[in-house]
Amino acid sequence: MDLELEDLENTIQDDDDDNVQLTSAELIEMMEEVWVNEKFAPEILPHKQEVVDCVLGQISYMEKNLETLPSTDFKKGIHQLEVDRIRFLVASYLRHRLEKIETYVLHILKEEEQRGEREEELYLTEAEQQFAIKYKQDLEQHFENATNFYPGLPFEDWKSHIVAPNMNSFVFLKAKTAVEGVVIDPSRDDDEVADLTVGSQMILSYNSVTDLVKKGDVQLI
Amino acid sequence: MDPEEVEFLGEKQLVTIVPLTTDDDYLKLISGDFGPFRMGMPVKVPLWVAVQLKRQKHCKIQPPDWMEIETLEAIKNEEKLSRNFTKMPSKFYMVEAKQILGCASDDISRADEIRTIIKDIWDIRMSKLRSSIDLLVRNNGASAVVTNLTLMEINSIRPILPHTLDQIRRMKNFKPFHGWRSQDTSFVSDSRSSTSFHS
Amino acid sequence: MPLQTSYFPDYFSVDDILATQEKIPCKFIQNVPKLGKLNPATEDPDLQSGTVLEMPLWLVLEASLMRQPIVTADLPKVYKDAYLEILKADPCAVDLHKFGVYFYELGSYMKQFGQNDDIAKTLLHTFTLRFRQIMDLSDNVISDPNVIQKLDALEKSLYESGHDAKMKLFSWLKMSEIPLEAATMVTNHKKRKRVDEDLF
Amino acid sequence: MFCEKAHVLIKELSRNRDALPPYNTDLLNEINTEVKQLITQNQEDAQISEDSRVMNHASYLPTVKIRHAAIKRNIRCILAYHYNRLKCLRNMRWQFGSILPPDVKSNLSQSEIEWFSKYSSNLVQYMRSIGDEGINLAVDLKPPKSLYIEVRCLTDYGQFELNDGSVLLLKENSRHYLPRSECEELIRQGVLEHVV
Repeated sequence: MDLELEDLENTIQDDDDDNVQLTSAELIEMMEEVWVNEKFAPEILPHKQEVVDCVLGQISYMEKNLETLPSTDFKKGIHQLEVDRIRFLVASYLRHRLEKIETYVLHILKEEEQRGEREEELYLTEAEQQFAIKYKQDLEQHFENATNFYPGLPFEDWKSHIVAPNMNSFVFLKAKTAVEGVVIDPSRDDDEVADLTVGSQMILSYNSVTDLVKKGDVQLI
Repeated sequence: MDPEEVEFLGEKQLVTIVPLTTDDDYLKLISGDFGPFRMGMPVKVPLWVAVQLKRQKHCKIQPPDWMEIETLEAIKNEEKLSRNFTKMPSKFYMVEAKQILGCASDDISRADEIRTIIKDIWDIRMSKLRSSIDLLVRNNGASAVVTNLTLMEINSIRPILPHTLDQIRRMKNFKPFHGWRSQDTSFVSDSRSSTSFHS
Repeated sequence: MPLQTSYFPDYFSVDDILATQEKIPCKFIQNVPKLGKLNPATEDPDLQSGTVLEMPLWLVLEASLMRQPIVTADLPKVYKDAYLEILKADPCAVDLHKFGVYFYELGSYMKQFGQNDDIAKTLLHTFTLRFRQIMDLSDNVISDPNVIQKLDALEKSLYESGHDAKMKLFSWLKMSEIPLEAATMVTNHKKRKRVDEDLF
Repeated sequence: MFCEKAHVLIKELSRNRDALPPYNTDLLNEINTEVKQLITQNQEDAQISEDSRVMNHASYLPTVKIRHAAIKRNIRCILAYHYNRLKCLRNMRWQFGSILPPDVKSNLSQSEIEWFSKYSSNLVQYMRSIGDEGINLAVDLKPPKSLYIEVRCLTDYGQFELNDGSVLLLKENSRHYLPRSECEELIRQGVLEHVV
């Protein structure tokens, strides 16, 4: 009857932030935020592989434990449903990323390469990077097949008009920390600014808060 | 975002249940520990757990404090009188109302009346929302504070409001996606570009 | 699951290609030998300077926005003062679809032809005043197809995404559980199959 | 006028935003022919234009420029046609799975069939790499509400084995109470219908 969850390490190490200790509840909370941010940000966000891996680890640990639980226990169904809920969260998050990778493949690979050159943090996981490269190759091959009726045809116009996300898309957000002087429309000269108090919600252009989203100061909603 | 996804986020809200059986073990979910479950002793669990237990007749659900006629009438009146949006007692009031009234109306007195008032509050807020949006769009607004809106309300104006503001912005600073002008120069300087197709 | 973005044209955008296919009047200011066939009104093998023709926007853009323009563009009549006045007076009463399927998009391109910004202002004015109508329309569960027909392509896409969200909310409010559904492509596929079979 | 066939091609796309009509080989061939002609004509005239600069004759430059614009436009339409069909095909991978119904497949070009199978294996490879044991992203499309759901069978599907080893017979109009996770794919494929 006992689920032996005592053995489950209820804290997970996050080696990014100087060994911040997270409870599994906080981890799931974080996964939810990561999911919603990815859902609403027009661009692909820096990957959260550590979070995903931890969450998946929790799921398989739980599933293993569940095998030992008799199906007469009313708790078993609840545990299973929770596992399904969390799996949905992860799958949906990864699907959103794949879709952006496919849609903006050239743009994303180019930016990723530049980040590499500048030795900045990369946005794609290794597996996503591989997927993206393969996707680009297959697309190019298909285009080549479509235009090889005339050798040397200048069909590369599409590469000088790369499909890129609209960074000015409007988004809803909630401030997690107080931020002063958010420039409402960075692409224009008027310096209209907004101050965000903790918990306040706004709609504005994603461009105004790109960095704040990545830093975690604001949460897209 | 689909309403079910908003609901998904709202289902982690804690609600109080009264177990009908006793089980001294904690329910140790990945998202937290809940329990113990002692017959007749109120205990807080996530909404989605409460709904499962209620369906299996393991508990009664105690409605949240605000889910009560007088409180709701007061909220409704204030919402009617106020020009701005008032703060709702729960940021997922619609999700909680739908789920709790949906599966546990036998645990709640005057459930039908409660349902009606909540729907009234929602309708008042929606019509206010539409007027504010219209004003924002007419003023070609570039931002708006929506602090007291709940997630389901925000979601109800998505994507139409963000998309409309996107388009207003595009119309203000229209740049065709093609860089027509720059293309020309390269062409003129190389009148043979069309002859150099052969690889 | 699809990425929900508002209209933002790119190289592959079907709507941008269709919008730039709209014809606009222009005048040739250079002789263009051998291309007389562009002018259906003449047998002349060459296109003479001074010829006035209607050509698709994409070609006019290419031929006018260069150092030595081949053509100068003129405004289609719906972007001229008389029509703009109608829009300024009561934008909500106008059948915009009749003004042009891609009225806003085409109008935005018209800015390229160095006119004053009256067109731009009128487009924005029209769009923002007609917004309420589009929002209300998308909020109805059943909408009047006659009204929808009076929208331009951009308005229609806004209406559709708004209406789609409304329908989802509506069924969420109504139902205790949202059913899992067959993939839309699967149902479309089945429908088509049935249509095909009916032919025999 | 130039590019009229290309325009027809794009209108065909526009009419079928969520479907894949037969790959329009004939129309594409006609467009390809137009492009080839334009290129040939331009090569001739660009040469003359070059010579005439010296001899001060009427210039073919405007002619060449206009034809060049038409070539680019045709290519844009050809690529947009292929690109948007791929997007549709991609959605089919997510909805039908890796095996397409034969009548969908018969509407595809050889290159599209090849692309589909490459996309499919790229996707599978990616999904396998996630976590320790991989994760199937084509299921769990909606937030789960309950473990079991009631379904009605829409066709005579035959035997269906559940994870616990039990086997049941899916007959047209039969009703079953099944684990949601195990019948989600059959629902998406239109074999079962979720009864609410």
